[in-house]
Amino acid sequence: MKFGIVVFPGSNCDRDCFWATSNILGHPSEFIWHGDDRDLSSFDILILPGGFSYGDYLRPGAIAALSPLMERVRGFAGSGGLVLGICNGFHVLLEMGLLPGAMLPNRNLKFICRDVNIRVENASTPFTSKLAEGQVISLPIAHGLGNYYLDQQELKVLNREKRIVLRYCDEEGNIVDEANHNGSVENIAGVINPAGNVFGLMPHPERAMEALVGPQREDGRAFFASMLDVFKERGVLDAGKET
Amino acid sequence: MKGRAEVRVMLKDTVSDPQGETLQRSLVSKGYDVSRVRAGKFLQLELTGYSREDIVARLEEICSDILSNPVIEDYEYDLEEVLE
Amino acid sequence: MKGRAEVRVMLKDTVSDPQGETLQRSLVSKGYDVSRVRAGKFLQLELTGYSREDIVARLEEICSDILSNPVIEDYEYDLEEVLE
Amino acid sequence: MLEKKLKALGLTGGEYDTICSYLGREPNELEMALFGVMWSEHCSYKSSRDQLKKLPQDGPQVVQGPGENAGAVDIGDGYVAVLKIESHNHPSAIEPYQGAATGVGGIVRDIFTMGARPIAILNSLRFGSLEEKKTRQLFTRVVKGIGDYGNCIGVPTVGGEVFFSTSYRENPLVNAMCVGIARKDMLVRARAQRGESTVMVVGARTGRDGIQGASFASCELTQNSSDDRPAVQVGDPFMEKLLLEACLELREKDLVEGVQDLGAAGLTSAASEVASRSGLGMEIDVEKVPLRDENMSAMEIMLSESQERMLVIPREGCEVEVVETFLRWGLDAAVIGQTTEGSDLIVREGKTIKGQVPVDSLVDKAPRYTRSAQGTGKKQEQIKVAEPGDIGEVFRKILASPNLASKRWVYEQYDHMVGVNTVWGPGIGAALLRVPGTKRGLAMTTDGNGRYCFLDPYVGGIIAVMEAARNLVSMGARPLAVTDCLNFGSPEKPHIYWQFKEVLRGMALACQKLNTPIVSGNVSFYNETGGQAIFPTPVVGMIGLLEDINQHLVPGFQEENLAIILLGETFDEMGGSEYLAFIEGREEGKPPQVDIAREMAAQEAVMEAFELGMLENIQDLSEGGLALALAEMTFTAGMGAQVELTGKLPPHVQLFSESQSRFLLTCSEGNLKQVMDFLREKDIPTQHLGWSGGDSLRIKGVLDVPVKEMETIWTNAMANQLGY
Ligand SMILES: Nc1ncnc2c1ncn2[C@@H]1O[C@H](COP(=O)(O)OP(=O)(O)O)[C@@H](O)[C@H]1O
Ligand SMILES: [Mg+2]
Repeated sequence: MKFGIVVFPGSNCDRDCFWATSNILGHPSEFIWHGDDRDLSSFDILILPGGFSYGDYLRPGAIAALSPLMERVRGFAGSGGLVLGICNGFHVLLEMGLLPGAMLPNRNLKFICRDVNIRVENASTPFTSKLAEGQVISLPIAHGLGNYYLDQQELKVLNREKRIVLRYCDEEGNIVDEANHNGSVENIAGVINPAGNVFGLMPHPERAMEALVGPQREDGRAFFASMLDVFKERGVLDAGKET
Repeated sequence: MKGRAEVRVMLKDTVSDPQGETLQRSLVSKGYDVSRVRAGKFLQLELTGYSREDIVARLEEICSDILSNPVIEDYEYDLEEVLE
Repeated sequence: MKGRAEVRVMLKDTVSDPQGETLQRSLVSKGYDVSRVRAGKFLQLELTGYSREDIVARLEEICSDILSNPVIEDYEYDLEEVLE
Repeated sequence: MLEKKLKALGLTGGEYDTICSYLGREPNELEMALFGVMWSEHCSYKSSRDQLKKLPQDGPQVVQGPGENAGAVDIGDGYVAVLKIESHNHPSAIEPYQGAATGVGGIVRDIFTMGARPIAILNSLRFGSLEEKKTRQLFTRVVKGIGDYGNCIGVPTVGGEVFFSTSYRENPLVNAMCVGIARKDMLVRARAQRGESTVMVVGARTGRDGIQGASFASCELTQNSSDDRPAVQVGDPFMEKLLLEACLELREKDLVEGVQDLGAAGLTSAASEVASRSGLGMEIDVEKVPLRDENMSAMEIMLSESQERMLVIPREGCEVEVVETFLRWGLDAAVIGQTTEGSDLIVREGKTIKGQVPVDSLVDKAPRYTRSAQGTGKKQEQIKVAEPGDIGEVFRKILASPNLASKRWVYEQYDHMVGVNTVWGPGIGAALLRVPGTKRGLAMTTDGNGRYCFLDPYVGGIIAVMEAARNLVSMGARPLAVTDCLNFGSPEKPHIYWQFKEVLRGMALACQKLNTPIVSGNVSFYNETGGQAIFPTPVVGMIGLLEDINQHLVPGFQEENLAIILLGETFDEMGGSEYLAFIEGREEGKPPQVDIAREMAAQEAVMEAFELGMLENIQDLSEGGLALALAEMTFTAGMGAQVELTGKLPPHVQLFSESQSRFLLTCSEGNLKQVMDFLREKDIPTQHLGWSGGDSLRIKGVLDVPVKEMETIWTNAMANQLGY
């Protein structure tokens, strides 16, 4: 069970992701430099971390999407590997076209850093199987461009295929405009690809792994536990070691 | 040949524009009769190629692959030759 | 009269442009022969006034007070009439 | 002719004569410019150096005191905390967004220059009244500038303060502090170890921006300041992030002798200070400096303040590896010169020597002035404030005072969690971070009430330090060390210089008593416009240690039936209070006084009670007094309290007086007697005020306000003025 964490020059949640997968969960983890054109077959899960890959100049993720390693990532995803894009990593996946849609500036035009409520819309993905549909969890967000856009046509498709995985909600789980911190279409906070192995989300599960830091709850762990479950089922991972 | 291009990247008409809308509202609140604002990017590039066609071909690539995101944006450009 | 203005806001030449420089370097690393990039803003406005002169006067105000930061930026614009 | 030139460089005729005597000849233009910037107030501390020496700078915990890019103190387990604060007041007044952004960039460089990984940024802001549109715009841009820069480089902005007073209308203050962590045995100093060491510059290319910024920061802002200002620098946080990672990698691989960032006075200052610290000479060839603008003169290259550049001195034989490391991070490193066994700074343009001056004449032998100091002689009056008609109304009103209201509007624009070490971010007394790799916690805060200092600079200086310490104690942390930023008007005016000396005298005494040496800092003079100076404003950045991070307390009432205890004595001290300023529109009177012995006893008692595990909450009392402290404690969990004011003073005084050396403590009902006995035994005045619980704050016979209502007022006050 090995995590690969892709490092772009301006990534800044790469170390946090490493801390989560390696120090907290105890799984082998390795940084992968974006400029290396290397074979990824030794990895089981790839994480594209948050940050400001190229200062977010021009558009977040735009320049990173063209990094040499990204074609390898595309191949990894194409052959069914799990790819998780968090915040800026989500931007990169959007820019690569691995996930649909694009990001606009938050509707209040400000960077927003706070803990928010998220409703789980689809708990049958490899990233959310440890959660329950309709469950309300708490995760931090920290972004200036998280206003998710998708045209109506595609939105229909995503809804039909249950590919909207997370939505911003209020404490009771209602999808209301006041809880739509950045103005995303239909309060969308995370989406998945048709094959169900590439997942992007704006909130930061890696910041919600320990009660000591971040929100009091450790809701971020469920995402990692879900991914590890996939490998447990496949028999790759011995059952005692998942969290 | 060396060319100087001016690229304008605009949000598609169908995409809402939080920046433009905020600007429009604040202009109206300051008393200006502004009915619509759309915000985009403006980029000046100096680039070299074998010929004008060559430069245009590269510029098209640069604009569509990097400078704009086709999901939400359109672009247009002017190219003029730089005499050295 | 109703007018449509296209405003281009650019960093002054003496001011460094990290965004443009970063873009330039990454374009070069992708194999494009680009020697210089300057990044700016592009804005489209629809505004109404008594006359062309009136609109121009307001546009000047808007550009210098709101759309650009005169300490580091210059602006230019085109204005055309919108027939309704 | 000469006179005009000297004026442009900020040099006096007398200083010019000194330069001639140091050189044994007249300086050429370049040399004069070198002296101009190095002898500016900003670089030479010529008016403040003698005074700063009076601050306590030593202690067993000090690993690096003032004199390097940042101070460093031992935090155990083989680690040091590296800290420094700096002002970017003038640039932020001219171009708020970039000025504030580059301020953050500069202070963060000071930290990683030392080989420390930055783990936190704090920011201390002073602005005019938010009623004014101009202030709202400035403030909004400054906050965005700080946020965008820190967010991009991935260093959390975990705390700070904001204070509004018309005194800062024309001269806003923007101070930024950074804290980093390094292995004690891995600190990098800004010095070379031998002659003929290679000197490299790396990072952004050098342009015409910010030429003479140091001199600009050393004079008063005038109406024309927008015309003669240096070209504004645009921050490049992405470049900074690359530099940060590359420099830390060099340290990790032990490839460098010394690193120095390029800040005010650019290459001139970096080169001469490294040479001076190393006791060596240095040669710089300006032709080798990578340029952004064409046709730059030697002088422009030496004076440019282009941001995001570092001077790097590789270890012998490691030059190639250093360059390769930078290249991998996408950075160009250029060899621009070398150290020499001589004692001169030599500036070449290829083969031609453009200037040659003794290093010590630029640095150590820069002029020092003992300015004359003259107090106003005016004694501030004790203020009696009439009882308000409806104290509940007044209380609701003051909750919305921008100085007391929640700063959420500000800190939500800052990523305060990145790095996953933030145990408590902004929003409470002090920030608390886990020290990565240890079980300790590091608490940090900035404090300094300019209004108190204006009314009584000596007492204000003491309070600035003591309040910072109280904030740390409220996190269960023992104060460890201080970095300070001293923001004042023109030192050439006797009453300003008197303020400066008095504030310093107070700070020095407080730091000495607390055993919190000042290990780094910054002085910003000439914060005045049209002869009108700002309030004298020291900003104290203090860090403290919590031995076991898992022992940290949770702020605010989390449970019902906690006993609420007021520790310390409340006096009729409404002078200088926020009540007086906000409700009555007066910034005057005798500010609260401090009895240092009582203050120390109070802090020590709270620490001991905490360490004995008797307490549930610790909350310090500061601006807004008991009323605000109680209100803030109800917000975290939305839980109210019932209390009774048992003191003899009128209720509004008990609620809003800003008497010092006070805390609110809570403990379980079972522990109440024990806590009270413990404090009484130490002879500390203590009152049991009441209990937590319910959904309103009820002060018997005085007011009863629902928590929801208070919280709405308090939380939204800033956004209501500034827009959401
Ligand atoms: N500019 C700022 N940036 C970040 N946090 C801030 C800022 N101003 C205030 N805060 C936070 O708001 C809280 C209240 O600040 P303040 O009223 O100064 O606290 P105290 O009176 O306890 O020192 C603190 O946690 C502080 O860190
Ligand atoms: Mg304070």
